[in-house]
Amino acid sequence: MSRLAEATFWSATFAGGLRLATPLIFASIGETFAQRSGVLNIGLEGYMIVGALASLYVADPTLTPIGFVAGGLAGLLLSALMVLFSIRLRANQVVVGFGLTILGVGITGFIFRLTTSVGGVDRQVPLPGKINIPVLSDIPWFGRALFLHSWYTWFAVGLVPVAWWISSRTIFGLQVRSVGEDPDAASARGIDVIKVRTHATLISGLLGGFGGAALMLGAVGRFQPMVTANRGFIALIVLIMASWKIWGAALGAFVFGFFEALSINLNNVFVDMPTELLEAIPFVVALAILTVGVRWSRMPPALGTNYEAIK
Amino acid sequence: MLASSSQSSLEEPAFLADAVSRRFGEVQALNKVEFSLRPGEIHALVGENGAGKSTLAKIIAGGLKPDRASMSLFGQPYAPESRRDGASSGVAYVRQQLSLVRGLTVAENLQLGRPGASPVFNLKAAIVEIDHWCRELSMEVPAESLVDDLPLALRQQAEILTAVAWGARLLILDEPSSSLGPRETAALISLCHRLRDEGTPIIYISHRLPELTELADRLTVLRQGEVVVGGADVSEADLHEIAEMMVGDISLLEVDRPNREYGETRLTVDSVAVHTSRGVGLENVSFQVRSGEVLGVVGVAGNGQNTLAETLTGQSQCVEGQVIVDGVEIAGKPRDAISARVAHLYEDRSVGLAAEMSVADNALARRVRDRDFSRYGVRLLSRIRSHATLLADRFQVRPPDPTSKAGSLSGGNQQKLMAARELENNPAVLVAHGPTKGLDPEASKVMRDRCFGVAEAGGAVVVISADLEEIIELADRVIVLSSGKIVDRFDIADMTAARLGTAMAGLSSNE
Amino acid sequence: MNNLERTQMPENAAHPKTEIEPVKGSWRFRFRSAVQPSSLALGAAVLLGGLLLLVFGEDPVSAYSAMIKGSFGSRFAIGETLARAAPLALVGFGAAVALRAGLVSIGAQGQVMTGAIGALLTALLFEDAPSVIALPAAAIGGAVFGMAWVLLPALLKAYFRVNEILSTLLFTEFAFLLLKFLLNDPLKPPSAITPQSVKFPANASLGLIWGGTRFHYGVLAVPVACLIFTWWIRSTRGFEYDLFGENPSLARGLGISDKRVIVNSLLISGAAAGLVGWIQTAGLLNRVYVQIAAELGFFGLVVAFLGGARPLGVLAGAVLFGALQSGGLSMQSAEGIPASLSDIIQAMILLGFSVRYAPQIADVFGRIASRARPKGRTVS
Amino acid sequence: MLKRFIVILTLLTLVASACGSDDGGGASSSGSSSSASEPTATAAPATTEAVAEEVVAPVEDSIKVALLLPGVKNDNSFSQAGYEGLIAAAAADGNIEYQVIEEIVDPTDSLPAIRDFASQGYDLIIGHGIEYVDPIQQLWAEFPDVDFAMAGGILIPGSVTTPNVADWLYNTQDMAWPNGVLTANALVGDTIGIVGGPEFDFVKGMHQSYRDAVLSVNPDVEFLEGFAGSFIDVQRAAEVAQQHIDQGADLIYCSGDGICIGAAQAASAAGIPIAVGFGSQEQAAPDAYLSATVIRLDGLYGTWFDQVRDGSFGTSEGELTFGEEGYAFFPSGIFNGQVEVMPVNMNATVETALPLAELQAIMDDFVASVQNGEFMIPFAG
Repeated sequence: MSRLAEATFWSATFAGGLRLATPLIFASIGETFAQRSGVLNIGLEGYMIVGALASLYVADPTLTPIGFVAGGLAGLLLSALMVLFSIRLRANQVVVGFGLTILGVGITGFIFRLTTSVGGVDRQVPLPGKINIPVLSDIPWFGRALFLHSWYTWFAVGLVPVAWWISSRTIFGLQVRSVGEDPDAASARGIDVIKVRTHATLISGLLGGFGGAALMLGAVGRFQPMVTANRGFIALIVLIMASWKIWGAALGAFVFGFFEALSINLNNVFVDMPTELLEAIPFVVALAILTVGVRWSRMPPALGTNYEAIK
Repeated sequence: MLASSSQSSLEEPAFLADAVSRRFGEVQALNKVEFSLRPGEIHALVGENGAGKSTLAKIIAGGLKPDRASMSLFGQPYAPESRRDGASSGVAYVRQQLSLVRGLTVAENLQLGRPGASPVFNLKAAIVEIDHWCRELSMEVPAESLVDDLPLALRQQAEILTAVAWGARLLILDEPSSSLGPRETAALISLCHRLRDEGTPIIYISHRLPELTELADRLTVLRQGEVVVGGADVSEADLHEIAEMMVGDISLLEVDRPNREYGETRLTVDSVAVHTSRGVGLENVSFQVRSGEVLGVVGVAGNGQNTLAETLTGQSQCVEGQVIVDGVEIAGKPRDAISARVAHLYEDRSVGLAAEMSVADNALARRVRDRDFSRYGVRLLSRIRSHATLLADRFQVRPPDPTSKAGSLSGGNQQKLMAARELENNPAVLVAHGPTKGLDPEASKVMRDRCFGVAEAGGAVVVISADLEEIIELADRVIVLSSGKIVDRFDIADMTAARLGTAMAGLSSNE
Repeated sequence: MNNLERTQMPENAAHPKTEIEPVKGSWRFRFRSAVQPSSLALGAAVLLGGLLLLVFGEDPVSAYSAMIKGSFGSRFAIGETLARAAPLALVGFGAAVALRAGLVSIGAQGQVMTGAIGALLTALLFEDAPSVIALPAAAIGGAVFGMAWVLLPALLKAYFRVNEILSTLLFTEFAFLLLKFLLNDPLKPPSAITPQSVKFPANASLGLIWGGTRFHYGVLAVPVACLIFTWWIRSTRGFEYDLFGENPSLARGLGISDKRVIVNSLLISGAAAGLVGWIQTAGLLNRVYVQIAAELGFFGLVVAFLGGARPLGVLAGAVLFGALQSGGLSMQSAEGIPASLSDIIQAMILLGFSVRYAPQIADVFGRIASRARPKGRTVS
Repeated sequence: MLKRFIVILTLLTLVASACGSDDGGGASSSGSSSSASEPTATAAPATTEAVAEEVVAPVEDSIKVALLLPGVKNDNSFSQAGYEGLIAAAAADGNIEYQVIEEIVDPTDSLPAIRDFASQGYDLIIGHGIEYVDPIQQLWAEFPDVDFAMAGGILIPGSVTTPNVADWLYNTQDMAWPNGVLTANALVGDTIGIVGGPEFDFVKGMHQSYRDAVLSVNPDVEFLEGFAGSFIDVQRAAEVAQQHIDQGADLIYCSGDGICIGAAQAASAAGIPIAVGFGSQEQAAPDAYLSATVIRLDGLYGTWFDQVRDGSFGTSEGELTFGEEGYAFFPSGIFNGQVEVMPVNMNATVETALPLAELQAIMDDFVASVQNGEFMIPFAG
């Protein structure tokens, strides 16, 4: 119990929350774009895992940013299938999303199998060093925990205002939201609904891929089948908590990460408590937020519907 | 006939349309219509439902292509390919059904789809711009509110603001006041004047004549796709005459009216008030309909007709008052209405029928739990089919194939199918909402006969319609609905086109 | 197609632009429009998969033959395919009831888990009772626990309009954590060191229909469920629910309570998923494992979609995926082809079908069934 | 036209693949080692009549072996141990045809997979993981001619061994205790962070053994313990290690699997040593990795191959016998060389209390003391 009174306990938990949230931030922000445009993108897990594999296989130990970009592109490529099947051919979004998750997991497992051998040296990248923010990270108690992170985390955190800016301060962002709100009205205002949805979905693919890449290059370093461990689905849940808001998604991702880190650490505080109970905390929080927040939560009304342009 | 404004203006017209024609299938919606708009004027376009006002407006805005037309805009030949094309030429079309995206703020809507806008959305600039126009036009549109959160009047203002800000040189307002209260309408009128004074000509489409006297400079009356009054000066026009012109010369004598005895009161609506989030509610509505009687409810669409239909069929709950059918209260429960044998011909067939389900299923939807058609909870398909065949025969639904999808039938046959479902067991009360809307003359006749049939069998019939011909043909008595209130009521014998037009246009109120 | 498309719609969605399909048409036309695209989808997926195999140095012919052998090539394979199709079909029927009422629940996964727990707990409760009591009790226990797991999402949807797709996804997570907790401690046999439950009591177990296969009596739940589902579609109540899914405004106008439809149809789907938990435990595995639900819940929903939410369509979809899964496994064991490749092929087939699926296929099956009247010859 | 062509082509492919099934089947098993080297010794002579028949039956000495792995064969861990054991034993035997199937975790899949192998005429099917116990228990009676080897059946109530079923179990305490001795001697500081996969009993048991071992050397050590929740969530495992480090861990012990890679990298970044329960993490953290334990199964598999050939499988003497039926049980431990303590990584650069060479000497002594029976590693329960 006394651990709970220690500042390091909380600072470490905070820092861990941020680390665990990093891939989720990428993925859930990308998904925010897709869902706000009306595309229910269940294939996120697929984008993440292809991103993870591609980032590792392209990454040169000295040039991990290239791997990171490659991860994003791999996610983008898979999301292009979502565009093709769901947006262009108007197939059911849920079915295609599941299909893409299975496809992503299958393809990565297959490539991994083909390219690795027992006893050989696996592909691996060293984890990135921590970027030290000079003055801030010297702050006693919290400095080390809050301001000493890899550049992936910084990138994710830095992406949040950028994504928010794009979503709310560019015409493209307005278009994305308008086609998820009311495709007919948007179309009447001269917006090409299909095109905007395509772009939004590709963004979610790119960011989902980045999420996988951040997980791979920033926290794991070596591929294993299913390495993303359902984080794509968690990102979907994060989005509900967030009421489809960019800041909310980032915050929701952090809340998830924080509670995950907390459940790790509480294990040493409440030794006899089943870990499942601790693991359930973030989901309970999500359900509570979902239920309480439904009044002012605004789901994109056109979410999950396919749109056909009328001539 | 009023003097048509033939005096040629020295100024070049802002917009000129010559011989605009457009056909929809059988219907000639516009026939060689001429229309001119001077710079700096408000030109009202009036006419009853289906006269072709909106068709003309859409053609001017670019949303609809005419079969034939020659148009010019500010002296340039004008042939828009699309709404966007029209918008970039400076023509802004503000519809009844607003085109703002409801989940975005006003400021965001201002920039969404704006031609030539920079890819960066500058919120501050948008707010400044909105404030500017608000001051300029004396509006109070909150820039950062979601459109969804705004009351209707503000939404409309926002839309007009957007149009003006986008650089509209010509504004078309399509029935802008139809769902506004008096105060909002006054605000709208002063807004229009301000716009006109700024030099933006306005084409103003409306039913409501009184506001036109304050608002418009000239008016054009359309009837059945043709111009009956072209560009008359409002200040010189006799509005009552105009109202009559709108309705046209309907001969009441021609109607062959079967003589019916009225029985006891079957439907009582007693000082009913209904509040609804969708559309206009009802206030203090009272009327009674006797057995064998047909009551017509007229009024401009969107004045509470939907709510009335829903209240009579138990789909809306009264806040005050009650609806009684044969002594039984219909307290906002559809099941009550069904068991009291209230039949409902929906205004919108896509609501009244399940288009993806079969004819047989649609024919039985009302009686699905009927013991005759199910045993142990299982529907007896063959019986249901033969029931549908029987009904299809009785109500002349073509083709009489019970297994085809309802949505595959023609409009008239869909209507007959809906009638078959609702009318098969001699309803106590029939609520017929636009029963012949969009039907050809023959199908219309069938539907009207059906309504008479209900009355003849002793039922009480309420016909809600914006189609005056239909009302005249069907109704024994008429009530006029405006903004959810009954503004006039009279026997059909007392009805004149002028009185009806006047009441509908809201010119006078007998109550 | 339109029906299902609309099920995707949130409450206040804008009018979806649904595909216009010809309603009327000759049998030949229907056949062409249904079978051709699906065989194309299947063909394209098979060809692409073959290409992939070739590229990576495997022999596509032997791989596919192993797949076919593993799905239909022997008594065991057929039993296996059916045993795998059964849970998919059951989940599919349940999901189809909800889909027809316009609801997409993706929580079957979690309901299968709780259904398994429920079946096991009930069976343990009736451990000393005769089979006649214990067996149905376990089934009911499974169904009830499956329903319990969807009750809260259903109420949240009916009364607060909380989106059911997302709330059921959350409840799947809860179910998984609950399952892990129970299997790590309370339900685990004392000596076991990995999470699994005690053995399912023999008196409540479902035996095998074909010895030497895994074709167990639980599979018989499928024809029963199929009959019930067919009955449901034929029933007055089912009709009302369909009407609600098809045209909620009309349904309301006819006095059909939307809250009741939402809650009940989700409960039905939960019961079906719970029964899957029961048959997997009592018939197939005899224990509850952490992976008891595998991906049945998700694939079951997919099957419901692909099958056009109709009995024969769902059955056909379930058999297709059952065959793919058991065939995919024997592709691995006979040819050493990694599991991931059979995943890829399954995903491609799924995507291929997603484009032009279902109602037409179901239509054709229905038509064929109604046309294939026995004419003095036996139909195998 | 094109469409029709594709349809026809597809149908042809399907038909062709259905017809050509038989030749495709057996030929291309992935790793058949066909070297004709003479088996070193014919195993113990047949004793019973029943077995004698089997000895006569084989046309040749080649036997077909199937191995089922719960994970991928290069997971650097449990599954890899099984795979490497098979490869090594097959190479030593020289006349083994084998097939390996990976990632069979789902109990729905494992039974048909095993059954598939059994009906394909495999002589020995090795289920390398506790998840295969139930299926094997269901199948052995149906395939009396096939021998089954299961892992951990002794832990599942009601499991039996029979003339065609043997059981094998590694001692978790043997996997954990050496690391405890090593790290207690290497520890600079007083806190050790323990990282586990899922919170399963056998994982917890390993952790307990580890703690006991550390405390037997240095009773003042404090522990932090955390779980990744599964064997796949590498990111969370890395985070567990990081949390321990942030809260003052001076050394990391990771009991797990492939998930330890993240823990190793975190330790490496923090400049503290790490020891691993399963498999080496030298590649991940050459500077911080100290040592690991591995399972060496080639000897056991070799024994089984011989037993399958001479028919003594499942009943051979010298093994523990349980219950009435006789329980053919093969425990694996340091004592019989099936659990091996890997040499201390001499390239490690992290600070240790004792020099690396000294640590190696301590470990050598420890292993010797276990192997010659001086020290009996206690069971942690």
